[in-house]
Amino acid sequence: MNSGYSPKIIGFLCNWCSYAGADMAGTSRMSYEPNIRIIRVPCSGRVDPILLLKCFQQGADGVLVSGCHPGDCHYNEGNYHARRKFALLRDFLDYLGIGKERLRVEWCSASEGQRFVDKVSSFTKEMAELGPRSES
Amino acid sequence: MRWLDQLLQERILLAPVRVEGLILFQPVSKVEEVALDFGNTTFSPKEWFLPPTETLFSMQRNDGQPQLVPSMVEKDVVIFGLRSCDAKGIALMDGPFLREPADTLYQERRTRTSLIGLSCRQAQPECFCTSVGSAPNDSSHVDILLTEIEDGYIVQVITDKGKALLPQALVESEEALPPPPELQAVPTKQVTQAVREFFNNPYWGRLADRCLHCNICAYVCPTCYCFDVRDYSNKGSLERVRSWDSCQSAGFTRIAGGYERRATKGARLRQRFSHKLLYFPEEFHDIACVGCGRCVKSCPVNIDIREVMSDLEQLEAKSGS
Amino acid sequence: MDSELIQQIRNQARDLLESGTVKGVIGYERASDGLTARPAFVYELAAVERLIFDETCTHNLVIYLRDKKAEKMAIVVKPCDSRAINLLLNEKQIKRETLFIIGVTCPGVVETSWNYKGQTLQARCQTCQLSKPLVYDFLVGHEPVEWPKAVPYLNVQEMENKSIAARRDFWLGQFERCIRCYACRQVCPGCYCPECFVEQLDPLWVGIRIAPKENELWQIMRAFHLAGRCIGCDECERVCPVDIPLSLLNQKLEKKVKELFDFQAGLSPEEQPPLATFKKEEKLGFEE
Amino acid sequence: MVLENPFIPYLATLKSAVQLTPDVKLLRIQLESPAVKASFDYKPGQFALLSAFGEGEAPFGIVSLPRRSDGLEFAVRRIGTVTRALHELELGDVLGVRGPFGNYFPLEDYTGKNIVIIGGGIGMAPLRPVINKILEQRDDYGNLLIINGARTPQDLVFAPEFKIWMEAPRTKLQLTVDRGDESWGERVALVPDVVKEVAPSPDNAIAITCGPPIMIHYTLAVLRELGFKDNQIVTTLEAKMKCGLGKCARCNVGDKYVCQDGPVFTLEQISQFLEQP
Repeated sequence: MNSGYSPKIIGFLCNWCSYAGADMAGTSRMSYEPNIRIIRVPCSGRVDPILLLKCFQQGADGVLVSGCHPGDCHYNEGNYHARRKFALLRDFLDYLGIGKERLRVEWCSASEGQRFVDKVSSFTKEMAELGPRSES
Repeated sequence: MRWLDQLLQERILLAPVRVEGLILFQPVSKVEEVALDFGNTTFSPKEWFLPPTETLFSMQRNDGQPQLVPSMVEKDVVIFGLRSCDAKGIALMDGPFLREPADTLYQERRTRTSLIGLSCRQAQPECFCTSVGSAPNDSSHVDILLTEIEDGYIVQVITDKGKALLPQALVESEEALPPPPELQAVPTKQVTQAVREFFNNPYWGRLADRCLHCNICAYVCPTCYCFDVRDYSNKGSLERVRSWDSCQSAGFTRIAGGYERRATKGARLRQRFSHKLLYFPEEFHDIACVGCGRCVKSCPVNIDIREVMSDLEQLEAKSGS
Repeated sequence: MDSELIQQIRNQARDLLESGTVKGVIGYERASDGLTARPAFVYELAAVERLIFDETCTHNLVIYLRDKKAEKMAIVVKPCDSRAINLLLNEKQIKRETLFIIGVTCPGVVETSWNYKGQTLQARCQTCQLSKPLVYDFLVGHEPVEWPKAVPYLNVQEMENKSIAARRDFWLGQFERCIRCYACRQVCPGCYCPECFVEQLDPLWVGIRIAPKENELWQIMRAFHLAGRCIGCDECERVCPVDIPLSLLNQKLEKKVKELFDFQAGLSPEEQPPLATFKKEEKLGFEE
Repeated sequence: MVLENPFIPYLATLKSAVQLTPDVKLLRIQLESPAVKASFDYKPGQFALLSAFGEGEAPFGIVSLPRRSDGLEFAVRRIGTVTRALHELELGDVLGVRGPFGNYFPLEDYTGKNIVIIGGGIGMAPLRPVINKILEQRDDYGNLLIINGARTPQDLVFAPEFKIWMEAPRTKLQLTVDRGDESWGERVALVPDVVKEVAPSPDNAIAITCGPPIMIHYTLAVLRELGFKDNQIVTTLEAKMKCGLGKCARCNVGDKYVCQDGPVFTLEQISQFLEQP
C-alpha cells in the first residue's frame, strides 16, 4: 500500500531453538527481509509483555516472539507459559486497537532455517500491507 | 462576552471546558466552548505554571561539543475563569518558585500570563476558603475579577495587566457587588503550633491507616508543587524532564542503596500536612491551603483536611488545658 | 441502613477486641459528608460504635491487610471482597490464621463519591452472583432471595464490536487524560509489588513523563498484570480522578481468561492461577 | 533571550578517576568555562549536583578543598543509576555540575576546640575536607580524633591518606570494620561501639558525624550518653533531592531543607523532626 514504507520489526528469539534456526538460515545463506532486528532471549517464556509494549512504544510496527515447538522447550515448560501469556496479550492488543496481527508468535526449531525465513518473510509482508501504526 | 472573543484573537485563552464529566482548563478557540456554570475545575490552574510534564533543557551537539539549550516559554496566555482560591494558590506557589534563584520557566509563565477571575456566587459543600485567608470574591491575586449578576458581569480591574486586557469601551461598572456566599468555618488558628507540637503523636499513623498513598490529593491541589526530574535520551539527543510527583508515593525519599527517610505511611502523610500547615507558613508566612476542597472531594478514602485541622486544634486545646 | 446488621458487626468487633483475639478491626464508618462511608480502623472498644454498614460501603478493605501483616486483624468483608482474600491467600500474601473475617451478606452497593450517594446499584453489583462471602469466620446479615439478572460483559462486547480504529481512538483518548496518580494501583488488592515496574529506575521501563505514550504503557501493563487475577471490585474505576473506564480493560481480560482457561480469580484459595499453569494439549490459536 | 536558569548545569570534563575502594571512585573534574571556574567558591561541607547526562542528577559532597587541588573532587560510590553512569565515564567525557549548594561546617567557630570526627563508609567523603582543613591550620584547633569505620578493610575510602592523618600533631585515627581479614590488625566493631569505647570527652569539644543513617542514629545516642550536648553534635545529612534550590520539596527534615538549610546541622536543629530508622 505504501511503497516507501518499510516496517520495523523486533524479533525475540529463544536461544535454544529459534535463534539457532535463524543462525541456520544465515549459515545456509538463505535470505530474508532485513526489517527484523533480533534479540536473543533464554526462552520465549522469559519475554515479559512489557518488553513487547516497550517496542511498540518506541516505534516498532510488529514484534515476533519465537520459541521452541511445544514439547521441546529447553526448560521443559517455558514456551507453554509463553503460549498462554501471548494468547491473552494478542487478544488484549486487539481490544486496545493496536491489533493482534502486530504480535506474532511462532515455534521454530534449530533445524528449521527455512521455516524461520518463511515466517519472517510472511510477517514482514503482512506488516508492510498493514502499514505504519497510526501514531508512530 | 464579545470582549472575550476579541481576546481570543490576540492571545491564547485557557478556560474551563467540559470534558467527559470533568472540567479542565484548556485552550479554547470559541467562547461557546467555555463552561461558565461550574463549581470549580477538576484540576487547579497550577497546571499551567507547573505543568504535569515539561522539558527543562535539552542537549545538542555542535561538532561533537555538547550544548545545553534551556526550554522557553513562547506564549502570552490569559487564564479565564479561575476562582479566587486558585488565584491565591498561584500566589502561594510564587513563594518557593520565585524566591532567588527563581525557577525560570515558572517565572516566565507568571510574567506572561494574565488572570481573569470569576468570583463564586455559590459555595460548594467542600469549600472553606474564608477559613484560610481568602474569600469567594477575593480579588487580591487576579488581574481582573468578574462577578456574575442577573444581566451580565460586574468587572473589577485590579492591575495594570488587567487594564491592558480591557478594550476602552468596556468601563468599570458602578453597580454594587452582590454579597458573597456564606461558607462553613474551619478552625485554623492554632494549627501550625499543633503540627509542631504533635509531630510524634500516634495521630498520624492512625490517620494514615486508611490512606491509599495515591497522588490524587497532591495533583489536584493548587499549592502542592513537588516534582521529579529525570533525563530522557534517545539516539544521541537528550532532554531533562520535570514531572509532578507527590510526597505520598513510596520511594519519594528513597536514596540509592535503599534508605528511605519517610518510610512509614504515617511519616508520609504527616509530611503532607506538616508541609502545608507548618513548614510552608514558617517560610512564607501563610498556610499552604486555599480552601478549594478539591482534596476533600476527590480523596477515595475521605482524608479530609478540614477534619485534620479540627483534630489538631482539638489536640492542642486538650494539651493546653 | 440495616441497624440489626450493624449491631451484629459492632458486637462481634467488641467481642474480638475485648478478648484480645485481634489487635484491631477494619470496617466502615461514616465519612465527613455525613452521607457515605469510609474505611475505619478500630483499636479501642470506645470506637466500636463508629462502625457502620450500608449501601455506600463500596471500599474493598482487603487492600489494608498488606500493611497489617504483623498482627491479627478482624476485617469486614463483602462477598465480592472475599474474592480478594482468596486471591491473596492463593498468592501467599496473607495468612488465614492472622485474619478474623466478619463476612457480610450484601444487597449491593451504590455509586458514591464524596457528598454523593447514587440511587442505582453499581454495575458490578448488577451481575454479582455471590450471596455471601466465599470465606469468613462469622457471618452477619441475611442471604438475598433474589439475584441480579443483568448480563455480564455487555460493555466489553460493545467495545469489541467497534472497529479497530475506533477502539484505538477511544483508548488513546482515555489514556491521554491519565495523570499517573496511581490511585488505581494503590486501591487494587492485586497490586502489592514492593516496587512497581512503573517506578522502577533500573531498568527504567516507563519514565516519569505524564504524557500519552508513558500513560498508555502504564495503563496497559497495569491491566495485564491483573490478567487472571482481577477480582472485579472495580475500585480502580471508582477512584480514578479523571474517570478512565478501567473496568472495561479488566473485564475484557477477565472475559477472555474465562473463555480460554475457564477460570475466574478469587473463587478458590487453591486453584492454580491461569498464567501460572498450562495444558500441554492446548493450542490457543497458534500454529505448531 | 537566554535567562540565567538555575536548572542548567555548568559543563565540566572528567580529568581523573581513581578507584578508592571496590565501589568508590574519586572523580576529579574541571569546569569548562574559565569564568565559572573562577567564581566557583566553596567550603568544606558544601555539595554539588552532578549530572550524568542521559541518566540524571544526584548530590555529592565536594571532597576537595578550594584552590588546593586542580578542579573539583568527588568520592562517588557506585550504588544507583546516576553513580553507575558516573563510574562509567571515561577521561575527557562531559558531565554537568550545579552548585555549590548548602551550608558548610562553621570551622571558624570550632577554633580552639577538640574535634571528634566519626565517619562510616562513604560518609567519610564530606568529612575529608574538614580533616584536611584542620590539618592545614593545625594550630587553630585542639585535639583531633578521627573514628573511621567501613564494612571491610578494602572499603575504607581514604586509606591512602591515613598515614598523613596519623602523623599529624595531636591527631588520633581509630579504624574499625564490620568484617576483618587476615591482614587486619585494627578493630572489628561497629562505629557507635567504638565511640563508646574510646569515649571522647565532651569538654570543649565538637563531634562531627556522617555515615549510613543507622550508624548516625546510634552514634548520636552514644554521643549524648557521653555527655555531648545537642549543640555540640554536628551531622551532615544525605537526602534525595531534585533541585538543590529548595523547590522540589523532597529533602526536608522537618522544617529544614537539606539542600538549603543543610546539609550540615547540629543535632539541636533537627532532633525534633528526626524519623526513626
